[in-house]
Amino acid sequence: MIYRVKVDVFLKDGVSDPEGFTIAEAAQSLEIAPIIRVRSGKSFLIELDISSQEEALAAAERLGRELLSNPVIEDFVVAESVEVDHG
Amino acid sequence: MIYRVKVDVFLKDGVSDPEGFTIAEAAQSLEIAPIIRVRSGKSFLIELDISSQEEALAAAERLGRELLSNPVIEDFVVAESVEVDHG
Amino acid sequence: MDKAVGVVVFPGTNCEHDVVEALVDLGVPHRLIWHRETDLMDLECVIIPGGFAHGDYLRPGAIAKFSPVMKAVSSFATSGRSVLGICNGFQVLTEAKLLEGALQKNAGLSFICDVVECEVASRNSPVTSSLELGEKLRLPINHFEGNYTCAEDDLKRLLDEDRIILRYVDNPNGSIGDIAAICNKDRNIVGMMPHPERAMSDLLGSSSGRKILASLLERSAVLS
Amino acid sequence: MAEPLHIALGLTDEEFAMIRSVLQRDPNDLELAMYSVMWSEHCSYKSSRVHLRRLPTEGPSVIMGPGENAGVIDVGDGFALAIRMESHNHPSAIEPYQGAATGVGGILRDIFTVGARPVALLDSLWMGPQNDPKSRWIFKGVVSGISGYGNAVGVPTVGGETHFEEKFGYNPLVNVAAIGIAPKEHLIKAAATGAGNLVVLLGAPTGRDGIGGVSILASTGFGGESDSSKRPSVQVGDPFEEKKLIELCLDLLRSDLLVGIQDLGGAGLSCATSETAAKGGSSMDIYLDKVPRRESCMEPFEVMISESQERMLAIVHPSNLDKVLALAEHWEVQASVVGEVKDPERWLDGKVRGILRVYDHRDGELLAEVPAGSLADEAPLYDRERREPEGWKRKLQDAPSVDSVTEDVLNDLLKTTFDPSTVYRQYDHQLFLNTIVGPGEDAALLRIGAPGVGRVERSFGVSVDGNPRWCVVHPRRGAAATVVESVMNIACVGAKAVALVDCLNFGNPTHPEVMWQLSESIDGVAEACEALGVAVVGGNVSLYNEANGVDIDPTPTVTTVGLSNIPSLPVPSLARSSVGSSLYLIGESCETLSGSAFAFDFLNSDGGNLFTFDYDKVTRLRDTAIELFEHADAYGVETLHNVSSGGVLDAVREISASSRVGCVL
Repeated sequence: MIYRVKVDVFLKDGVSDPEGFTIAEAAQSLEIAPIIRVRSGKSFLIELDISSQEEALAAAERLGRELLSNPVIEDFVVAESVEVDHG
Repeated sequence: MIYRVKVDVFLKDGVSDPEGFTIAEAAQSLEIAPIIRVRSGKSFLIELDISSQEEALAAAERLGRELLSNPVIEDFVVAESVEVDHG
Repeated sequence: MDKAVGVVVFPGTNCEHDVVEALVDLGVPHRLIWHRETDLMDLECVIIPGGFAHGDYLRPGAIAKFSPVMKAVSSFATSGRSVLGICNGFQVLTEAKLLEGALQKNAGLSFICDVVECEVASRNSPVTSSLELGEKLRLPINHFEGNYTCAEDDLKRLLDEDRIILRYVDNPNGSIGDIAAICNKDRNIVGMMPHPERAMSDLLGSSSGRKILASLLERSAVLS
Repeated sequence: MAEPLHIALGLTDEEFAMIRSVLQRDPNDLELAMYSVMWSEHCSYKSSRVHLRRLPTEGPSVIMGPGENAGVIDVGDGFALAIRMESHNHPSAIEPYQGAATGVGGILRDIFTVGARPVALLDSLWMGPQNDPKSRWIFKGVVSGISGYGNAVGVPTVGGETHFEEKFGYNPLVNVAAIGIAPKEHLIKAAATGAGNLVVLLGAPTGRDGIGGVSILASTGFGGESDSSKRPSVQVGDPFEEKKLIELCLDLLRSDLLVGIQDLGGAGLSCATSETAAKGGSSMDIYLDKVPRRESCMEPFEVMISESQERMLAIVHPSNLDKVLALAEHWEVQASVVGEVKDPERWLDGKVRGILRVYDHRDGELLAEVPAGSLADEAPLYDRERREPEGWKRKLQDAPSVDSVTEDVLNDLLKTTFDPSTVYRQYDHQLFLNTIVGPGEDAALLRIGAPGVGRVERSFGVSVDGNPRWCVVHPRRGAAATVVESVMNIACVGAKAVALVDCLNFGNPTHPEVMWQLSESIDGVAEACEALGVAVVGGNVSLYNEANGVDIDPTPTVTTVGLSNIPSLPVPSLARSSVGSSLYLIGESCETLSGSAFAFDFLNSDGGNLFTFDYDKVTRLRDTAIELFEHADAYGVETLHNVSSGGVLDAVREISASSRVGCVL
């Protein structure tokens, strides 16, 4: 079966985020709403050929730790895992 | 009040995603699970000083459309909106 | 003839001085335009040079499009005068919707600084009017996001309306249709990824850029 | 009983006693933190300074030498050239992208802090073998960090070198050099003079970047619970902020609004405040509440030793403050007055000297009171024990010989393993329209000129060089050979060497063999520099390069610069050799294979004694190369290439590859 997992990767708290800072200033200048803070990160949608939800989550966990994030400055979270049928 | 909204930005279907392709190859080589496809994207956590959930979602929608995504090649989705108290 | 060429500067732009040196070399008066300025009416033509406006954060040109100068550039263009966006300038023009399409990461996912061969794909533009169709030019490129892309129907329109100005002979970055430069419908706004200002003398590797800038400036009746 | 705080902070008992005698009391935690970073090896050079004194630093064109933020030489017509080199080895091993990126950011700040517009970057990379995944990850990260930061900040990377060896897998080396051009009247020193002048912090807000070992104070010191936000974080570079900072600082200098300026590097505010005060012979008050912060509830020691990037400390006369703040606003850079310069005062020892005082806010609580010079200049200097390695003399007799080679190794020798263009193609090496000879050649040749400075119809050659194998065989002769190599490289682009900066990458100084290597290498650099009339105008020492007890090979690297004319076309290049041309070998070959790539790679031998030089012959060879380059057309010279590691075979292979021609020897 095919599962689609979503892994979000963000800079650890305390690690300087110049991109987030610059985007916050730009967002503020649009005067849509008072911006307090912006944190910029990456997100990955991964389709896996795997047999169960648990295994999909476990695989996403390993991919997040070993490939998708740099543990020195980034944290990751497995945001979702959904079964997808390629009918 | 302070709300934290999350906006995810992904390349439109059909738009070439060399980054996603390269990550898929790397993920495959780790032999964690058979990888079918990887789509790479961006994610933004934005803290807004705003009075209600609806307004927070509306602001996130505008930020996504006017700033955070390039409609020519990207779609965005307001993934979540959570009240945050800076106690 | 004291009409000057305006060279736009955003925080993070870094090729403005090279463009100025090229203009001085061609004997053309110029003026640097800070991104907060809005009065361009005294200018004959506007160049948006290369660099990393706002550090290329979020997307190259994504933030620059909100600078006050861009409204002025837009109205300047509607007056029919020429606007040339070089590299980061081309990215800013697409983000500001003054040109179709978008510039994505290079196919090889790495920055490229090199001299490549381009060929003139249309003579009907401010930058190629004094060149030959198919003429080969050796032009420096210097970018991470030079992979031009656009929707199928946009590509079709670019082809039908002869608005692809320069093509790469040996595509370095995956651009659709080997596109290196395009112009808008009214043919007065040009976006190009190669750097003509870096090709002004054989001592530095190529003088092909001289023809492009001279053509733009003749077209703007600045070069007396 | 837990170890005393000063030991945990890396200070010895004797050093702690010295501090107590200066303060005539126990230092409080903030003072201890400041001393621990200012008296660290990295900031004080305490294990190497006694030897560095033997380097020749004088020269007819030298304007600023070691001790200043950058070396500066006079290049004529009212222009000066600033040059500096730094290592970022340890940060790059932890986070390769940011380690290399902040290395570029830091070296650039040393250039524009003396008033020069940065015009060129070079990098010297020593990586582990690329079949090892970790070494591959480090190498990829380092190159993208240099490319990402250097390209975005708008300074061309015009040259460098990359080497792969087993030992560097455990401890990679990332040395970065930068060069700037300034009108001589814009040059400025980093001194805080004039009581009443204001101390203005320019640039990025302060966070907990790079606090490292001293962070233990957070848990033991002020009783604050150490939650995750307290953890020290890796320094992150922001090339966009640095680009704005460069334009602001050069604008402030053009408008003559500064009394002095210093960049914030290692030890952050503690270093910038104590060094400028000590240099200016002034006292200085700092008000911590005025320092813009990026994190909440930062403790005083965190603010004073944070190594957040892209920050400068400027000394401004009060009458100029409004103009400075207006320019900062124009260039969209944060500027805040964080202190004031005061007159020197009589200290407890009766001497009149500059005192650094840190308050939580103006007229608030005094948090630290220390003589500025004690922090900045009076770290104890050590002449650590040196010892020639066991059996070294015996190894000198054990010369490698080819007799043991039986099968035909020529094909292996010709196997090219690494194409440097895959690296330098990622660097903008064209910006500012100065690059006549770019990366991929023996050296870079750039026109002298820069935006906002103007242009002179002359050029300078620059090259960064190192060869640890030579130094493994014989540290002194190896270091001398490294200088000769660099001088010959720039001669191949028509430049006569006048100055160099060095980066001394060595192991643990408490190992006597390492101190012997360092001392010998310094003597080797001194010997070659004196013989060839090259002044050492600055340098950096990086020690403790080791992993699980194994020290790296001694790796002194140098960046050499020399002046030249604008060459006429066509300019000689590795890529211009044409079919039918003949190859000439100029100069004499030496008999020994000792220290050669062949000896190390094929004979697995680091024995034998290294070649030495007849410096008169070196000078004549250098001048011959300069003559051939400058009048290449007249002599019919298409290519001029320096034979170095890999010998004639490698030199010919490089020409053949670049010119896409065959060669018959």
